[in-house]
Amino acid sequence: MATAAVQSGERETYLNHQYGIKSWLLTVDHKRIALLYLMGITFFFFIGGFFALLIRLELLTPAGDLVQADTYNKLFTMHGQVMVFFFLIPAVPAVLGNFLIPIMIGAKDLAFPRINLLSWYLYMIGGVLMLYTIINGGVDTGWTFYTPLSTEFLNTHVITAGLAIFVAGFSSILTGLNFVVTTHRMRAPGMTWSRLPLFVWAHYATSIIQLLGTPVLAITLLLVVCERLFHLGIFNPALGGDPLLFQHLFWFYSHPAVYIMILPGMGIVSEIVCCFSRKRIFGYQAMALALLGIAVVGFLVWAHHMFVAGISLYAALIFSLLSYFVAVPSAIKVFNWTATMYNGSISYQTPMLYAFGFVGLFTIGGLTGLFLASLGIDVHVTDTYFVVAHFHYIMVGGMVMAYLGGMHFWWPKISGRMYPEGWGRLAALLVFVGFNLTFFPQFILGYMGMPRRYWDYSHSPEFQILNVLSTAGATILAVGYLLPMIYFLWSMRYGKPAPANPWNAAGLEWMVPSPPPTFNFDEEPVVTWEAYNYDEIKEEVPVAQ
Amino acid sequence: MPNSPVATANHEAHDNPALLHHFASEQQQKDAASLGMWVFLATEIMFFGGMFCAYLVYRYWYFGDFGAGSQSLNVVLGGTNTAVLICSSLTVALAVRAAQLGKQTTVVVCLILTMLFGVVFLGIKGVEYHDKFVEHHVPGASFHFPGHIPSHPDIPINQQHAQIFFSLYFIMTGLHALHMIVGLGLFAVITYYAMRKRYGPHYCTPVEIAGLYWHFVDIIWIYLFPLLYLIDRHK
Amino acid sequence: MANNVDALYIFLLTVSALMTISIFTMIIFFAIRFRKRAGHQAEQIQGSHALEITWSVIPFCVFMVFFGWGALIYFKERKPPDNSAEVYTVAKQWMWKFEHMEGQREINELHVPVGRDVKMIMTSQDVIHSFYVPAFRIKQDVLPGRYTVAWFHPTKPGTYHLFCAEYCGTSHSGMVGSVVVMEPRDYEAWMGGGGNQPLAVTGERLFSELGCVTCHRSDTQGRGPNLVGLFNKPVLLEDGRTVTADENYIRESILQPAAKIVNGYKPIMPTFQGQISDEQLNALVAYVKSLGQQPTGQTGGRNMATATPKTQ
Amino acid sequence: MSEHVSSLKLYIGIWLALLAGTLLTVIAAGIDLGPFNAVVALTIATIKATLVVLFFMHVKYAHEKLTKVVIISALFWLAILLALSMADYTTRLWS
Repeated sequence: MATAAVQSGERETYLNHQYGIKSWLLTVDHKRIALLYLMGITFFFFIGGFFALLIRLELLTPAGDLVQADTYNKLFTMHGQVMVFFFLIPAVPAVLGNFLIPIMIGAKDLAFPRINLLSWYLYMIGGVLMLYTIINGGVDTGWTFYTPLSTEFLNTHVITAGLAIFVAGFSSILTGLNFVVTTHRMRAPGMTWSRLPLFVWAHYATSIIQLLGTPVLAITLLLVVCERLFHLGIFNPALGGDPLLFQHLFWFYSHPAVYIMILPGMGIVSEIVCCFSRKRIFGYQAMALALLGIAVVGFLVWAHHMFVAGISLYAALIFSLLSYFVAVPSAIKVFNWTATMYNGSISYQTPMLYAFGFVGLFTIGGLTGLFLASLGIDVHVTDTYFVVAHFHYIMVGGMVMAYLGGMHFWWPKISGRMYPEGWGRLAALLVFVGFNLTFFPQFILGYMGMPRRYWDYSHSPEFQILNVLSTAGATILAVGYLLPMIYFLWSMRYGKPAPANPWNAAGLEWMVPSPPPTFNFDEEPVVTWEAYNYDEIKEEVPVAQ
Repeated sequence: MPNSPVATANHEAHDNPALLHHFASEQQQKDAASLGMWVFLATEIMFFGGMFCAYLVYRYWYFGDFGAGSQSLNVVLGGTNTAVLICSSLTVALAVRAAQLGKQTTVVVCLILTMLFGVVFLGIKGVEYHDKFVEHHVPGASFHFPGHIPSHPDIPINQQHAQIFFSLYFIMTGLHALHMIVGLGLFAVITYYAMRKRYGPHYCTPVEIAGLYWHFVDIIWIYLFPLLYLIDRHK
Repeated sequence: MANNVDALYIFLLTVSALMTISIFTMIIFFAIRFRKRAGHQAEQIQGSHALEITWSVIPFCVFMVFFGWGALIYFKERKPPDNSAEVYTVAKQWMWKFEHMEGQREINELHVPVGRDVKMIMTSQDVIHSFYVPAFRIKQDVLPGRYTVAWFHPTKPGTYHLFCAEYCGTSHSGMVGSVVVMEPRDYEAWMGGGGNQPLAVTGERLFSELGCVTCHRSDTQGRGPNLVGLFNKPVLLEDGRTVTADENYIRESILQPAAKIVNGYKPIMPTFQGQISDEQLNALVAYVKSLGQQPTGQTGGRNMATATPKTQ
Repeated sequence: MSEHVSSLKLYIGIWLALLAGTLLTVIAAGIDLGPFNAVVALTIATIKATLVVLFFMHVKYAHEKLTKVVIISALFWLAILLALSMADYTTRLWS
C-alpha cells in the first residue's frame, strides 16, 4: 500500500496515511472518527452557545424587549436540547474517549470499528434533524418535553426535535456498547482491570448508563411522537393518562444522563491531576469504585426532579434519601483529588488550571445539589434560577472545564502540535472568571424566587442587578471559549511539533508517537506497570525544546 | 470498507479471511461479537422496559378495563403465534448446531424454516390487526369499545382507559413485530452466505449472534402473550 | 414555614461554605506549597482506606441531617392543618382563578387575612402549572385532571409575588399575580363588598339540580352512599381496598363513578365527565366536604373573616 | 461460547417443554386464582424464558460469568425502573 505519507517521506500517521474526503467519511479508524465527532460537536457547541448569549441579552432588562416571548421559549428549549444531546453527552466519550481508549488499553482499534462509524452517522443524522427543526422555526417545549404541553398544546416542530434526539440516542448507545466490549475484550496483555487508567474506568461507568438509560428515553420520546400523531392518551390526563408517568420515564434517563456528562470529565481530571502533581492517584481502588458507584446509585434518584410535581409523599422521602447516597462517592472523589496533590510536585500548565477549576466548581455544584435533594429546600428553589445555576456548575463548570482541560492535555497527541501555553492559561482564567460571574449570581436570584424560563420579569425589577452581572459574565465566558478555538486552529499549522510525551505523563498513549500511527502500536504492547507510575517516569526536558 | 487498505493489508497475514485486522485472534473476535450482542440485548430489555413500566402503571390503575380489552383479543391466534415463535426458536438453535457440526445443507434448511415461521407469525399478527381495525378497536377518532368489564357486569367499560390498553397493545406488539422484521432481514443475509458455505465449525459467529437476537425476540413475546392476552380470562 | 426553610437553608449554606472554603484553601495551599521546584520530589502515596472511610462516613452523617431536617419540613408542607381556610384554584394558560369558600372570585390576585392557615386546592384546565409564592417558600405543581394541595400561613400584611413556576407555553412569564395579605379588619371589609353565595351553598344547589340528592340521601335508604360525615374518613371499597375520602376521591367519584365502588353499592351512577365545569366541580366538592363537618351542624363554608389570627 | 454442541434430543425436549408451558399458561388463565393468576402466568413465562436463555442461547455452557452478569444487570435495572416507579403509584393514595 503506497500511501501519501510514505511517498513524501514523512513518518506515517493516522492523519497523513490517506488523503481526501472519502478517506475521512468512510474511515473506520477510531482516531479519525474522533476528529469527525470533534467537528460536529464544536459546531453544535457554538450553535448552543449562540442561543445562550441571546438568552442572556434578553434578560439584561426586565422587560421582554429583544425577542418575542415565543422566540425566547424556543431559544432556551433549543439551547438545552442542542447542548445536552449534541454537545454534553457525546463530547468527551465520542471525541476523547474514542481517540484514547483503544490506545490507553493497548488495542489497535475499538472492538467494532464499523459500528463506531455508524454511530457517528447516527449522530450526524440526529444533528441534521435538529438543524432542520431549528431552521424551520424551532421547538418550544423546554428541553424536558413535559406533557401534555408538548403533546397537545404546542404546534412547533416537536416531532422532528424528538426524532433528532431519538436518533442521537442510538448513537450514544452504540458508542457505549463499543466501549464496554472494547474494555472487556481488547485489553493488551498485562493490562489488568486494576491497571486501567481511571479515564477508562470513567468511560466504562459512563457506558453502563448510556446502555441502560438511553433506551428508556428513546421509547419515551417515541411515545411522545405517537401521542402527537395519534392522540393516544398515554401521557394526557384529558384522556385518562398520567403526565407524571412521562416525567418518571424521562428522568429515569435524564438524571443519570448528568453522570454521562460528568463521569468522563472526572476521568480526565484524574489523569491531569496525577500528571501535573507527578503522583500516583490517591486511592486508585476507591476512585474506580466511586465511578461505578455513581453510575449505579445515579439510577435510584430520578424523582428528586419531581418533589413538587405531585408524586406521593412517601416516594419523595425515598428519593430524597437515596439522593444523598450518590453524594458520598462524589465527595470521595473530590477529597481524593485534593489528597493526590498533597506533597506532589505541582506545575501550572493549562490542563492543570482547568483541573483546579473543575474540582472547585464541581464542589460548589455538588454541594448545591445537596440543597436540592433536601425536600424542604427543594420545594422553594426547584424550577428557579437556583436549579439553573446548580446544573450549570456541574455541566459547564464541571464537564466543559474538564473537556477543555482534556483537549489541551491531549491536543499535542491528537494534532502533533503544541498549543501556545500563554494563551492557554489566559483562556483558562477567562473561562473561570466568566463562568463564576455568569452563574454565581443565579444562585442568589433563585433563592430570591426568580423562576426559570421567564422571558419578562418587569414585575420584579429587583432581579435586574444580578441578571446584568450574569450577562456581563456570559460575554467574558464567550471570549474564553472562542480563544481556544482560534489558537487550536492556529497551532495546527504554526504550533511547535509535539514530542511523543510533552508532559512526561504516564500511560500507553504517551508511548506512541504524536500523532499516533494508523494502528496505534507497531507491535502489541505488554503492560507490566500500574497506572500513574510517576515514580518510574524520569522528568526529561521535552525533546522538542 | 473498500477504502481501507488497512483491513485488506492485514487480512493477508491471517489464514481466516473473516478475522478483522484489529483482533489478535479468532477467539477474541468471537468473544467480542458475542458480548456485543448480549450487551445490545440488555439495552433492548430497557427499551421494552419503558413500555412494561407504562403497562404496569395503567394495569394497576385500570385493571377492569384492561381485562375487558384483553378478552377481546383472540387467544387462539395469540397462542398459536406463541407456538410458532417457539418453533422458530428451535429451528434457529438447530441452525447454530448444524453450523457448529459443519452440516451446510441443514443450516440453510433450518434458517429457511425459521424465516418461514417468522413470516407465519407476522401473517397471523396481520390478521389480528385487521380484526381490530374492523372492530374499531384501533385508538383514534373512530375508537369504539362497548361492553362491560369482566369482573363487574354492571360497570360499563371506560372508553379512555380501554383506549390506553389498546394503545399499549399496538405499540408493544408493533415494536415486537418490527424487531421480527429486522430479524428476518438478518436471516435473509445469513442464509445467502450459508448457501455459499460460509459457515462451519471454524466460523459460525454471525449465525450464533443473529440467533441470540431471535431468541430474545421470542422471549419478549413469551412475556407479551400472558400480559396482553390473558388478563382476567377466567371471568 | 418560611422561617423553618430559611433556618435549614442557612445551616446548609454554612456547612457548604465551610466545605467549599476548606477544599479551595487546600487546593491553593497545596498548589503553592508543593509547587514544582528544584530539589523537591513528589512523595508517592498509594492512598489510605482509613482516610477514605473518614471522609465518606462524616459527610454521610451530615447528609443525613440535611435529609431528616428537610423531610420534616416537607412533611409539614404536605399536611395542611385541619381548620385551614380553603381556596379553590383553577389554573389555565395563562391565569390563576381563585374562589374563596365565601364565594368571592378573583383572578391573578389572592386576598387572605394575616394569621390564618390557607389551603389551596388546585387543578389545571390545560397543561401543568406551578403555584409558587417565593415569600412563603412554597411551590406546588398544578395538574390537569386532579387536585394538588398546598398551604401557607401568612404572618405579615403586604403584597407578595405569585409566580407560575412550571413552563406552560407562550406567556409562562406573564402568568404572575400577587397574594395580598391583609389585617383581619381590612380583610373583613374587603370580604364584605361581595354579597356572594358561599361555595358550598352553590354546591348544594348544584347537588339538587343535578339530581345527586335523589340517591345520595342523608339517611340509609338512598341508592348511593350517604355522604354525611364522609370527608376525610376511610371508605371500604367493593374490591376490598380502603381509601381515604379526600378531595381527589370525591372529584374522581363525580367524574368516574365506576373507578372506586363503595362496598355494598351498585355502580349505577352516571359519569359527569365533560358535563360540569371545573368551577362547578369545585363547588360540589366543597359541598360534599361541608357535609363532612355535619356533627357541628354547619353546611355552609366556614367564615374566614371571623377567624382570629393566631400568633404572628 | 458455542464450543459446546448440545444434543438434538435436548433441543427437542426444551422445545416440547416450551410448548407445554404455553398450553399450561392458557389453561391456568381460565381458572380463577384471584391475584395469583398474574403470578402463575409470569412464573411460567419466566421459566420458559430461562429455558430459552440457558439452552437455546447456550448461557448454561458459557465459559465465563460475564454473560450472566450482563443479563442479571439488565434485569436489575428493569427492576429499579419498575419498583421505584411503582413506589410512587402505589403510595399516592396513602394519607
